Amino acid sequence: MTTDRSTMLEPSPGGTATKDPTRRFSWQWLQGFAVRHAMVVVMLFVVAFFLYKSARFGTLENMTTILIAAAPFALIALGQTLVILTGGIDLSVGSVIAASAMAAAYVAKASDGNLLLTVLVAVLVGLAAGAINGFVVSRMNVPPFIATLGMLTLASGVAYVIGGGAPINGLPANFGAIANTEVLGLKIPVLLMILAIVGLAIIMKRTSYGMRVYAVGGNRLAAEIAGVKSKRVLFSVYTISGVLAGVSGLMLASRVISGAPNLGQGYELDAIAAVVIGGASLMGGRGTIWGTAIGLLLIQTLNNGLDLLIVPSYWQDVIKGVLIVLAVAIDVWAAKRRTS
Amino acid sequence: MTTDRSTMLEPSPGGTATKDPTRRFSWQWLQGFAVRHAMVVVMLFVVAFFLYKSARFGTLENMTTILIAAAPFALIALGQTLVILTGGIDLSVGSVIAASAMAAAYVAKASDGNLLLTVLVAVLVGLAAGAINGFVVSRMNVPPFIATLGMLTLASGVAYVIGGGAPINGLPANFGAIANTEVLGLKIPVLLMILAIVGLAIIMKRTSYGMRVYAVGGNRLAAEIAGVKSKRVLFSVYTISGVLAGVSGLMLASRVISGAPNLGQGYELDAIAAVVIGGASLMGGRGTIWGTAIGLLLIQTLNNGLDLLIVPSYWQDVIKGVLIVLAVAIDVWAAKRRTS
Amino acid sequence: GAGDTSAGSGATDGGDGAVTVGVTVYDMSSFVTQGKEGMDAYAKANDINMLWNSANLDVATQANQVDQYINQGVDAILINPVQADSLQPQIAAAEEKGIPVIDVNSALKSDKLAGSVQPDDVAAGEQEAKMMVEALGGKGNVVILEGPIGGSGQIDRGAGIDKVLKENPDIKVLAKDTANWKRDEAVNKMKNWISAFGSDIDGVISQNDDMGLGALQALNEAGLKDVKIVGIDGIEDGLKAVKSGDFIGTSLQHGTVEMAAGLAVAAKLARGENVEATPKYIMPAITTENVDAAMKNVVTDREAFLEKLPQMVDENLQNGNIAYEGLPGQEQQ
Amino acid sequence: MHTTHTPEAVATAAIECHGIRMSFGGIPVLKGISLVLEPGTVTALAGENGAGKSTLMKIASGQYKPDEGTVEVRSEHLHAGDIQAAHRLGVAIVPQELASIPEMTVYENLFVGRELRSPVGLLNRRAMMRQAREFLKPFGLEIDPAARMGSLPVGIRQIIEIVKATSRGAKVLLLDEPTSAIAEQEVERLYSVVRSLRDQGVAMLFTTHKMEEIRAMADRVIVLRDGNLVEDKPLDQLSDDDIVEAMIGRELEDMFPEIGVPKDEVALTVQDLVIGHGTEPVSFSVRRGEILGLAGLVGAGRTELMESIFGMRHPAAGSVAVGGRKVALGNPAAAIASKIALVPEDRKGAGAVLSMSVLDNASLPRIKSFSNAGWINNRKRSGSIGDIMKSMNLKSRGLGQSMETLSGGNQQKVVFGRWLTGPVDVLLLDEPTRGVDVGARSEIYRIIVDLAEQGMAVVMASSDMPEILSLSHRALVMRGLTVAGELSKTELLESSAQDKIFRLASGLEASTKKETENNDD
Ligand SMILES: Nc1ncnc2c1ncn2[C@@H]1O[C@H](COP(=O)(O)OP(=O)(O)OP(=O)(O)O)[C@@H](O)[C@H]1O
Ligand SMILES: Nc1ncnc2c1ncn2[C@@H]1O[C@H](COP(=O)(O)OP(=O)(O)OP(=O)(O)O)[C@@H](O)[C@H]1O
Ligand SMILES: [Mg+2]
Ligand SMILES: [Mg+2]
Repeated sequence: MTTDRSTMLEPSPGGTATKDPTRRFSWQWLQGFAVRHAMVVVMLFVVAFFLYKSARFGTLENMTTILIAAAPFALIALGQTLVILTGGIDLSVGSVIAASAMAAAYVAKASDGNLLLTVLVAVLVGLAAGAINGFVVSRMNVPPFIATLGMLTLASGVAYVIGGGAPINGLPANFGAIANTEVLGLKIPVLLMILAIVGLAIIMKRTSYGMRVYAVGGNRLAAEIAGVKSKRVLFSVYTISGVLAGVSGLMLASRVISGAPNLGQGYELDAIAAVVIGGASLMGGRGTIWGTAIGLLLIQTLNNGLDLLIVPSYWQDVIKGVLIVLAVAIDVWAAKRRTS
Repeated sequence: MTTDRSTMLEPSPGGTATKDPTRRFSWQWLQGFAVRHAMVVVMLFVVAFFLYKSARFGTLENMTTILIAAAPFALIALGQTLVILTGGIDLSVGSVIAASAMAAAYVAKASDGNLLLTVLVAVLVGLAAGAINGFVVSRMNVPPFIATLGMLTLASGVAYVIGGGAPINGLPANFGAIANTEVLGLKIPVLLMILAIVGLAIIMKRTSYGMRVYAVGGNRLAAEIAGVKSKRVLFSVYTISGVLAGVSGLMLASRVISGAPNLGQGYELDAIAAVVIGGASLMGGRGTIWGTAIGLLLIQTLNNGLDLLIVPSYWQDVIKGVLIVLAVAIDVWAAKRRTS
Repeated sequence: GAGDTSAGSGATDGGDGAVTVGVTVYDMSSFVTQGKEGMDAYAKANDINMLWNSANLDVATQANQVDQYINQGVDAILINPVQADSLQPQIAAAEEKGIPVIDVNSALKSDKLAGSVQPDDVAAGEQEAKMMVEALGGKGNVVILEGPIGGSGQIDRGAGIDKVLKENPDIKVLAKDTANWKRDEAVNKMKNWISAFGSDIDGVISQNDDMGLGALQALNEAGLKDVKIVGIDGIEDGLKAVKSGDFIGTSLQHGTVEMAAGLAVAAKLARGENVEATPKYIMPAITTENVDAAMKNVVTDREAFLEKLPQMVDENLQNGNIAYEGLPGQEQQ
Repeated sequence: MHTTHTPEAVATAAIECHGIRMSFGGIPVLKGISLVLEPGTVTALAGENGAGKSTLMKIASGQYKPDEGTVEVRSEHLHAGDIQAAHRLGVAIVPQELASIPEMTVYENLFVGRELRSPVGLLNRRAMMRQAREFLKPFGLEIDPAARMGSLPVGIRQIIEIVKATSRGAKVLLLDEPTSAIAEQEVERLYSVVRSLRDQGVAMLFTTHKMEEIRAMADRVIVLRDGNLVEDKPLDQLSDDDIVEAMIGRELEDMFPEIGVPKDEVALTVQDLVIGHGTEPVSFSVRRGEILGLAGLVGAGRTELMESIFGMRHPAAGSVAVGGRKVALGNPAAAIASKIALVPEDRKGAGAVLSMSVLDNASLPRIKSFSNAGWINNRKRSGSIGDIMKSMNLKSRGLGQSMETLSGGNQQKVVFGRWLTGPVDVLLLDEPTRGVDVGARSEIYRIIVDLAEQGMAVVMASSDMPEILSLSHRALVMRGLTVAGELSKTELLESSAQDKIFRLASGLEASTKKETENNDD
């Protein structure tokens, strides 16, 4: 009970599941924001502070820097959102990133620069990892925490095995094209991030699939009595999370044109944090894609801004730790206010 | 719902909270084991395998080696068990270890070798961190995941700040005495581990405090209606977890007579894994100290045994990942069997 | 940390003689922390405005920090890489903007680098292996503690060790695995190996001092005396161990000196002065003979050392041996 | 609005509420309620679903903080919204939505917060179990106090909740629909417990939607309507119709509509279904248009039978067929596909997804029909859901309201109504009117009868005797997870019917088939 942001006595602060989805989309969108209002306000304060402190912060270059930095996180955080909505958790994304990055690098080198094949392999690695997670959770009823923790160690092991313990270097230059090409003035990762956010937001709000995800997370038994095939739903969310992690790994590797077996280490915590900052409940059933997007942006803005101000990394940790807790505390407080 | 080990309509497999506790203690103890039977069997298989594979595994020296390695994990895993029983989670233990280790090292050096002061400081650091977690969770209603994730970054930041970014070297030799002294033929950390396990097992099963922890985790509203001060209970479990992490950090630092700011990194996941392997539900209300002890032993035995067989660390990851998932899968399967 | 903010805008008004160098390091390790002291000293003495960020061992973060420096238009970028041979696109981007990029401590293979200040890790690996072979009289069983698998340190130092051990077939490697540079991991790893091999272990070749010290602790716990241990880095406790005879020796990788040299090269390139752009840092072997002197420079007599550092660094760059810090048995050439 | 508010009442009052106002999201729920309960009195709190009964009780027990108004317990001010304070002042409550701790044992549930300790300070579990047995005795429950709460049926859990509240020596006892899930026999026992507590000077306030319970227990009736206190009189000054009229603001024509004539075509066939371990197989069939009643004591297995038919649990043996076509067992989706619908007994646990909106909950089972290629057609959806919910006259702030903020009875309406947006051949109802107010109940009866008329086969498990007697064409009496006997329509109309059912249910009378061993686990 305790991790549920809305205390059991008050109606939930957000989660479109509890909102009236019959309104027009644009309105819903605004609404989704209004629900997260407190967090958006916090966000604005942070931005204002950095704008005031550093002339560089507001520049277009820096904005794009933030977005590029955010992209790989966004992908896994989005997948994570679906998983968390079902009341689960996916700890494996970090090392699935590593595995897919190494696989991609390996293939790119072997096929010297067959991008299509490279992309395909990276996605497949993610798909496989996600599917295994999904199977173990939905069919073998292993608690998600353990299932994905197992995959965390397994995938990172695989990443090392692929490179025989070493990173894969000396990759064909065109491997960098995947993440560093611009389409419509946006780097591919950024483009993917935007597509993923918008796409998933629509799916979660407007399709029966999205509704089933919320239902399974809200009350699995009730969902099954209502005819929802909860095992399938569970399987699907882990698979989606895996695929997105695969893509994320590809982007990371391509961006620095090298595959490292320790790539993405610990990313899972940041991703989950983004989701929870976004107002999702780890008990499942509550949360939104937009919330996650905000949470993500907050974390990335802090990383970037504090770097710009040349705050020593360990002071950055202290500040980030405190700020994130404060932000959520304010949001919780506001949520209570909203209900009365 | 999904992390609940029992399936929709079958009564849950275990957690002695659900068993008849009026029997004799020894019997209860056996019973606790019987409940985890499947996991114990798995454990026995693992041990048997290593015994067969390596003549050295069974030696007394090696057993003590395993216990010494297990001790610092045991302390945080036990604290974690209480937190998880309330439906929470404590991600901060890893970096609280680092913070207390650095603080202890710093004081030991400054006071050159005033052990009493050193121990005091280490414990206080843990206490403070835990109390803050407890306050933020119970009073500010911040989801435990975020509250303790914040503390994770904060405490690790503090650890670096204490050492000005560097590890603390050149400590007085007697600093090592804390962890390396033998009492009744047991190294102090091992002794502490045993005391903590037995002590907490008794507290959780035989005192009203333990019962209230289970109650708050099982249904917070119900507990409150019954007059349980749930906020206090929540506060207490995080504080306990913090103190144990503080002690754990002290032991780790003292054993190698140095303070490293990255000490204990990622320990939290292993600790939580031990608890969940032990049969606890992350939704709260179900789990036992003995279960955690078994889960812990399983992990540590794997670490030790695979090293004995000189398995490369990244293969160890793969094997451990798969084995842990399998172990739990078997336990889940057995749980179903038991109930029908 | 708000005190540092002036540096942020300093990027822009880095007027007349002053140059702004953006530095990104892989993590705040003890090596890097030492290094920062040296760099600060050198920067102060040479009117260099240093922007400092740590990537916390995440290559993507480092890429972001390089991007940020490019956006800020710094005069030079000094990278202590998270990962060898990464960041090619970022280096290229910097080069396009005419910002010289220099890597220090671990290599970024790219033809667009303006300079490179590297330690010879292979040589260091050879050096410690040789010490061990000597100490064991060319015959015996050793275990090897490695850095994080895949890190350039582990790979290069490992290569050096392997090379020497190949030449000495009577030295048998019983086991070899990573303890991730960490003491606490090394203790348990070593304890487990002691369980496996007992007193068959004659020596421990550790790729850094911390892990060596962990092994030492494990050996003490197991009551195993006269097992030879050798490390690399020359951190305080490592030097102490050499002095007390617990270590047969170590190799001094003095971050203070090496990274100050890196900053020096970066600044000189930014100022367009001519300088040897790719000097090598050859780690001096530390044994009972010169351990006291090393101890002075690294720990006990720090202030005095930092005093004379800036000048020494410039001299070293002219004379060729950038590792020179006046230890017995070190020549400037 | 008038209250019996006299000086000496204040002096002796066990609990007083003054001008309680409460609103949620701007919508007023309580518009200034004042009431006084004297020690040793039992007051019935009547009102339609959504009238504000539970909200009032939650305020009195410190769960909610009212916008305005104060609560005084034995002339001590109750710090608003402070559960612990209320508890200290001796206010105990049995919430409408059961607040049991499923992972803990029965006796732990009973004693948590006031554990019995041995002199050493350690828990004295044996003593707690002994006392637990004592507490349960008046209700005639022979359950093992060490049984896991979550493994017990709702009815039993509710009784235990009552025991928990009544055994605490509370001075003020709030019972929010304490009888919604328990059958007559247990209710009888509740009456006696309530009387003895009254004699001990406990002030009790209880809500119910059953007139006979008000008659049996209360000496005073308070009626809420739309957040206003519209009636407050001693019971003997009120007739049933007065109360009903006060509640729903209009006269209620007779409760039970005429039931139609079943068609010949068999809709549901249950063959040798074994729902327990080694229990007698169950076989019966229901024709289109027929309403089959399921009677029995708590734990008789009615719920399990329905769950087995609907695929929520795997029966040990047997088969289920709809219109002659076999239904895959253990698979709710398959059951739904073959046009079976279930309104479960445990609304909170199995019926509703509380975190979702009314609209989502109501459209979940038939979401396919409201979407093309996965895309939800919201106009169509809210259209037909809106109509259904109107026909059930649901009290809510629009279809967007979160299910968890709906009043208990209104939740039930949603869980029932959601099936009616599509074709249903077999309708399984487990305690269909549980927690539904009289007005709505008669509507639901009418709906059930209409649906039967339209050709649905209805199976209705109920602990409400009148429901069984006057609404079903046939009734099966269950006991020990199997059928103990059957009553035809004519038998049901006999005056002895009720007695016969009870005798079958409690095993006093050998069934038409051979006696089945009573269940224990
Ligand atoms: N937490 C809440 N948030 C918003 N609205 C609420 C909340 N709790 C109750 N309500 C609304 O207040 C009104 C009264 O609810 P309440 O539960 O008191 O009714 P009730 O008299 O108990 O009905 P029932 O007989 O069905 O239990 C209902 O319309 C309900 O929707
Ligand atoms: N007195 C009891 N003691 C222990 N367990 C019981 C008891 N009564 C019922 N149960 C459990 O509940 C099961 C049947 O409960 P179920 O709810 O299906 O019966 P029911 O007739 O539907 O009761 P209700 O009247 O609440 O609907 C039994 O098989 C048993 O497992
Ligand atoms: Mg109510
Ligand atoms: Mg039932």
